[in-house]
Amino acid sequence: MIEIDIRLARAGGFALECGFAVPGSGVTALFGRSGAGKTTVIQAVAGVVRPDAGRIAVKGEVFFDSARGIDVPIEARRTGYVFQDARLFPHLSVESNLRYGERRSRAVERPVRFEAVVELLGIGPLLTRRPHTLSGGERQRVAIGRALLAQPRLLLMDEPLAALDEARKAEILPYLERLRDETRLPILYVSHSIDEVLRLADTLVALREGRQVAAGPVAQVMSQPAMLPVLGRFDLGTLLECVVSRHDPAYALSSLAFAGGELRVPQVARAVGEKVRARVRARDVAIARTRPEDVSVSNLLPAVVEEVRLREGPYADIMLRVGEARLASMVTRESVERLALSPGLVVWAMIKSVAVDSRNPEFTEPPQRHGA
Amino acid sequence: MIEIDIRLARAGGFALECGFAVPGSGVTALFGRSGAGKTTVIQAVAGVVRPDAGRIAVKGEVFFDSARGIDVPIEARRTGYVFQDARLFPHLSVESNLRYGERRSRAVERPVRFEAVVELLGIGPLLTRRPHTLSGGERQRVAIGRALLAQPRLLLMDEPLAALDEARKAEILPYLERLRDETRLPILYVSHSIDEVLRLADTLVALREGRQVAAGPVAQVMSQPAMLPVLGRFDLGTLLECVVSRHDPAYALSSLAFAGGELRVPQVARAVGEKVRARVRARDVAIARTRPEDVSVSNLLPAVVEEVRLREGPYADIMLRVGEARLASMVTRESVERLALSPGLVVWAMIKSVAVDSRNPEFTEPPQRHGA
Amino acid sequence: MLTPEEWTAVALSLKVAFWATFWSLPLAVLTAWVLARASFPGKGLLDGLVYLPLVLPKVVVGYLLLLTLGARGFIGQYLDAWFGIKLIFTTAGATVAAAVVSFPLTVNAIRLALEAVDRGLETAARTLGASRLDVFFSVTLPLMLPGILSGALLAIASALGEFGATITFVSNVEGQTRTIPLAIYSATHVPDGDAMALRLTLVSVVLALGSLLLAGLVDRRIRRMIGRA
Amino acid sequence: MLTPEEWTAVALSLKVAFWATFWSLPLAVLTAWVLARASFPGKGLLDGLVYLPLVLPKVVVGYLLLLTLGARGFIGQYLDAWFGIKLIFTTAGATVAAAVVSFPLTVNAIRLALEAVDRGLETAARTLGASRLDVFFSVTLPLMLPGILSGALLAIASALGEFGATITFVSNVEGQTRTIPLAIYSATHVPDGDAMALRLTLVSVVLALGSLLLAGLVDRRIRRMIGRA
Amino acid sequence: APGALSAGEAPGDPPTVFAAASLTNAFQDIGKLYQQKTGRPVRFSFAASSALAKQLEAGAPAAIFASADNRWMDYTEGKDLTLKVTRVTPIGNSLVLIMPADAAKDVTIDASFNWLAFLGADGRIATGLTDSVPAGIYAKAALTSLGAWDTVKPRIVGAESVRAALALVERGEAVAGIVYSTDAAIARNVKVVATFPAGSHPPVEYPFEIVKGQDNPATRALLDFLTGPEAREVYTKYGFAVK
Ligand SMILES: Nc1ncnc2c1ncn2[C@@H]1O[C@H](COP(=O)(O)OP(=O)(O)OP(=O)(O)O)[C@@H](O)[C@H]1O
Ligand SMILES: Nc1ncnc2c1ncn2[C@@H]1O[C@H](COP(=O)(O)OP(=O)(O)OP(=O)(O)O)[C@@H](O)[C@H]1O
Ligand SMILES: [Mg+2]
Ligand SMILES: [Mg+2]
Repeated sequence: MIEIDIRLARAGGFALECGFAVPGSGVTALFGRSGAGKTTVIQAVAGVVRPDAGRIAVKGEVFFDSARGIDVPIEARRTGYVFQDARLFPHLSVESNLRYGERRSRAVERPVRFEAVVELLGIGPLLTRRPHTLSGGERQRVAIGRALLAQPRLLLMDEPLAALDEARKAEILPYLERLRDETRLPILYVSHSIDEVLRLADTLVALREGRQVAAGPVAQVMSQPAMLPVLGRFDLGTLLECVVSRHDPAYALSSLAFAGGELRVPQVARAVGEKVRARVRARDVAIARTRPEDVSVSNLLPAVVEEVRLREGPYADIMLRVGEARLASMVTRESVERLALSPGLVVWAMIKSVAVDSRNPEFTEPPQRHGA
Repeated sequence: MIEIDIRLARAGGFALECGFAVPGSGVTALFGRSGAGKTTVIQAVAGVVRPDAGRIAVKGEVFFDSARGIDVPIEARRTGYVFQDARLFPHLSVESNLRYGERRSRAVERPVRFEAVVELLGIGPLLTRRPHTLSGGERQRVAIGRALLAQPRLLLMDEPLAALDEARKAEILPYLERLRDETRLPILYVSHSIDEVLRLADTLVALREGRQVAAGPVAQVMSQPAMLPVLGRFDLGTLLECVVSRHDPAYALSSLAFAGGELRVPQVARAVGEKVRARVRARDVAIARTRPEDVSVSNLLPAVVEEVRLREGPYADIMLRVGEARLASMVTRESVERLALSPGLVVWAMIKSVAVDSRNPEFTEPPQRHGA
Repeated sequence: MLTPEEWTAVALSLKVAFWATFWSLPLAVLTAWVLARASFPGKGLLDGLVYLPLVLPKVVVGYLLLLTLGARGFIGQYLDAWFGIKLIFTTAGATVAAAVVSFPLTVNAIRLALEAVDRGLETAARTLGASRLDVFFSVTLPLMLPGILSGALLAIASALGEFGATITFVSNVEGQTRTIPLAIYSATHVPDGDAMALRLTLVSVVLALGSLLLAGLVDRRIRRMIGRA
Repeated sequence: MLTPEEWTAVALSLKVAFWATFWSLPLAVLTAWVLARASFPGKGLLDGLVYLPLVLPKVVVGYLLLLTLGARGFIGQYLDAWFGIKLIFTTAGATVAAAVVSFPLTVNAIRLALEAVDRGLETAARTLGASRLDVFFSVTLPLMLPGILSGALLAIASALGEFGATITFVSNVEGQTRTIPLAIYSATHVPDGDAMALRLTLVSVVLALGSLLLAGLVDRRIRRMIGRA
Repeated sequence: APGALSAGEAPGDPPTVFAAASLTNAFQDIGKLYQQKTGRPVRFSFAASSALAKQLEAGAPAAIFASADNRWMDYTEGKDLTLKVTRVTPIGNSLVLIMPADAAKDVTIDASFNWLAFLGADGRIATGLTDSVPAGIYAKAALTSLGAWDTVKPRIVGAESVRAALALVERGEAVAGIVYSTDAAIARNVKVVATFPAGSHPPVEYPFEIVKGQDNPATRALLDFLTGPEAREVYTKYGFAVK
């Protein structure tokens, strides 16, 4: 359990006030616009800034408690902090940078291996170089490696992937997922990218101008109306809790059962019967009045229109009920009229693509809330 | 015309060699993985690093020419450089940072207005603050404003939007587009995000380990096979040159005519008859054997299958011919079998969403190639 | 508390220390810049020359000043003939002596500060259209301010304590060149001078602490200004 | 070239300058750190105390050393009684005098370097599990090296040139405390000593240039090491 | 400061007397008497005779040079800086052996005096630098003529000035000191335990001369006053041997 309940005012007028408790393993995403206070929260957990009041505890260990006068020194917290700016030591080679935290960790507790990290981050050829000769992305990769090798009991990542290309991101994310799952390392993750958040996070804390807008399991938070101003319109979607029901190796597809039926998705690395989470973006859901025949779209589900919300601009939000589940769809207003969509209408939902997250299902249990 | 033809070797073994000529207005994207040499190219244009040999000329003015011994000093080049790290002056307030370059520009040539930039970047409340009190994203916004206000004759942007949230990005991009169109300011733009590149760029230069993989108009480069290892699979798509044919204000939609018919898209801010460019991602194109009736998908176009490429994993690439135009589609292998897709088959292309770029069409003319 | 004679010495010391620092500072900044940033043949020599007044006994420095800037000195004679500037016996001469002795300290402090300035910021300024000179004044110099302040403080302190070069160069003339250290020297040659020596020593201490206090205040303000607080 | 007596003075000067710097450097680093980073009541006083040897005439500094560290001094008597350490009239005493006089310069140089160290890097080191002390030795100190070198150079230079405090505290005992400046001083006080004074001055100059050259080499190597070249 | 640079020796300025530091107190008193009597002020510069001589050589515009020993006066004369014809030697000094008051025991210095027994196991004897400070030079001469130089030499500590040597004896850091009787007279906590025989060293003399180019009635008057009866009284008061 990671419990954070802090207040902090900065010169310049910014005030942070947030309180949440998230599971002590898995990934918690801090999400919010530029200047919302994400870095400030991370800094408070690391001990780099001291809150005016409040309490911070990670897995039962109290890092900070203004009431009891506790303020554990930074180095004793062992939070592997990946800074927004890489902060590599200029006087050390890349290798010595990587080893810096490793040397200072207890030898018996080294689940993260040097070779594995170097291999993963593709920094082998850079080991003898000095930080000032690295490119922006190379620097950030070394910083990630350095934090991992410090064998932290908590990982704090402040937009660690922003400077990386898509391909590199796609390589690092699964490693972080594996780390999260295998070492049960809790991760506090700051990101602007809702895709990254949804892919990685179990728990989501949304900040807006220093205030906590929402906090809780990703699926739950994403459907809260308070999130609308935080998320961009195109990022709206639905999260479906599913169980792997079948694999189809010939086509490299898997079937997932959920409350509204079954989804065909690219093969997932989970055994049949395991829980997974699927995300369907509203813009990827089209609606048909009659069942379209012979279309390439694999997922066609019978649905009932529950609500039609016309918006400014060309779009409308349609809420569909698919079996027991709800599904959001985004279509043009023109289509609403053409298809005469209205609540109660029976339609077909065409789901063009599905993002599946093979997270360890035990992390999806709702955490207890605490504080504000 | 921006002509770049340079060679440069760095200590640690990295060697850059690239030569391209791109139009003297519009946006040229430098695309490539971390460490590919993008920043190095930008630095050479700014005069921050000196190539070992070669030539750099912008709009006929030679910045560097090793053969003729020309090396124009940095400040005389007037390249508004937005650094990968913001590099704000710590001793100046945000406002003074913004004014720094403005003061040093000729008063008669100030198309970029202070108030407009402040408004656009949402940095009004920060004007009296010191850089060290800003968040990462705030810092980057100020850096962008500072470069713009220097009234540059060329804008160099090194991953300027990586630290910004989607909403902020969505606000700044159109402004950069407007700037590009109104002031005819050429922009060299480094980015990892193919979406950003496609949205902004007219011309694309792809780098890979210091070598130039491809250079030319975006549409042309994107379809080159050499680009496959540079682009991720999900980012494949088709660019269509269109002409605005009709506006439909009631639904906030516009119609675009292209070689293969007409597309319905969210309203574009261009007059009827003007050229625009539309991008259709392969994953947004579904295929139907018979015309689906009553579906929310607005764009249904008759097409002929030209080519079917099965790939590893669940997917297949389908090349369609729509009238005179070609359109890429990505479907599952299962769908290929189910629909028995094969070259020559007459089908319907269902285009769920279209990204339209309202670029000034005259920039799309192919630039003359030069050098390597 | 202090006798008029002592007040004269204190006032003179302050005057000498202030003007010595005032005049040598710009040159020190320039020298530090050249040593830190430029590279040219003979730079090592310049470097050595700058540190010379530190490494030589002050009496020798004073003697060398006498040889060059005295009324018969090979520069001094022209100073007098052409500009009417007389240094020997004068407060101006004491100021020169103090400036020369404190110069290496000032240069060194400023140079360290200069080397700590992030050159990336200077590059950024140039891309914004600032010439090298402009960059120096608008970016480098402000960022060096704490170092310059520190250099000025050292200069003032060492000017306040300067004895050997002054007495050798411009002698020990009351009201003109008899600064606190010279007055202390004289006091030790007078019966009952011990009390006077002690008093003047205390004045020195107070002056030192005062200027440090002042420097601390200014320093904090500067650091806040340049965002390093 | 030099008389044996002069060689003795040169050797002694080098010995004194080296040991004075060697012993005072760690204390100077500590003091600089305390002044730059710690905050406690009475810090202003410590600050003042550190700069005092600079602001006082060196002869007064020597006299104060005599009062405190002389065989009858209120600390010196115990040094002798308890540890058998005799400072007065000995090379050890000359070393102490040189160290005290150069201390403010060393501290100042190191302090400037310390203040230029990016505290973000120190924070980063602590998040990686390094204690404050560990951070100091593994991050702060290496990044300060150019400043420490510069401080050491100043210390050596000023120790080579130190005269007033040395002669007042430990006087001139041949082979024990007679450093180059004392020899020069004597030479300038003999009507025909100019030649000797000049020779010794040249030796000083050579020593100064030599140590600067050496420092320059080391400095460049350090800077390359810490990636600031 | 423009002010700082323009200060100089204007025609109306009082005459400057260059005087050895050991004359400080006597000359200051005499200067006051002179001003009382004539209404004309005098300016003094007190420093080591050597420094003053070098300054004269460099063109310092002084009127009178009062040296603490003949060597530097000979030096300025030799360089044609001061006027030999104006030389006067109104005062001298004697060389004495002093000890801290609390440890003082009277002794007699002659060729048979046992210096080592007097100084004890590791006792030191303080004086001026034996090759540059006049008192030290005289001490060396005296010890040499007494045949004690070689034995005493390792025990000698040479101070930068007689005053500094005095301080070492006052503080008890040195067992004894060799200084001028005038210095011993103004010091507290020290006692003169013996006077060096007059013949053991060259006479300690303070020659005064007028600086070349300054030989005018006003300077002459001042020099006369410095050797006149009022001055002699002051010299006596400070322990100088008036000739
Ligand atoms: N000063 C230098 N000395 C030696 N090698 C350098 C130096 N600067 C950069 N390099 C190397 O040159 C290569 C290209 O660097 P560059 O900064 O241009 O990459 P980039 O494409 O901008 O990457 P990124 O997206 O990570 O910022 C990298 O491999 C980098 O390690
Ligand atoms: N040292 C400081 N003094 C005053 N205000 C500060 C300081 N540091 C940050 N702030 C302000 O606090 C607010 C939150 O900053 P924070 O760095 O936590 O934002 P963020 O959510 O990480 O933003 P970004 O995504 O842009 O990095 C911002 O408005 C910022 O200007
Ligand atoms: Mg942040
Ligand atoms: Mg880069």
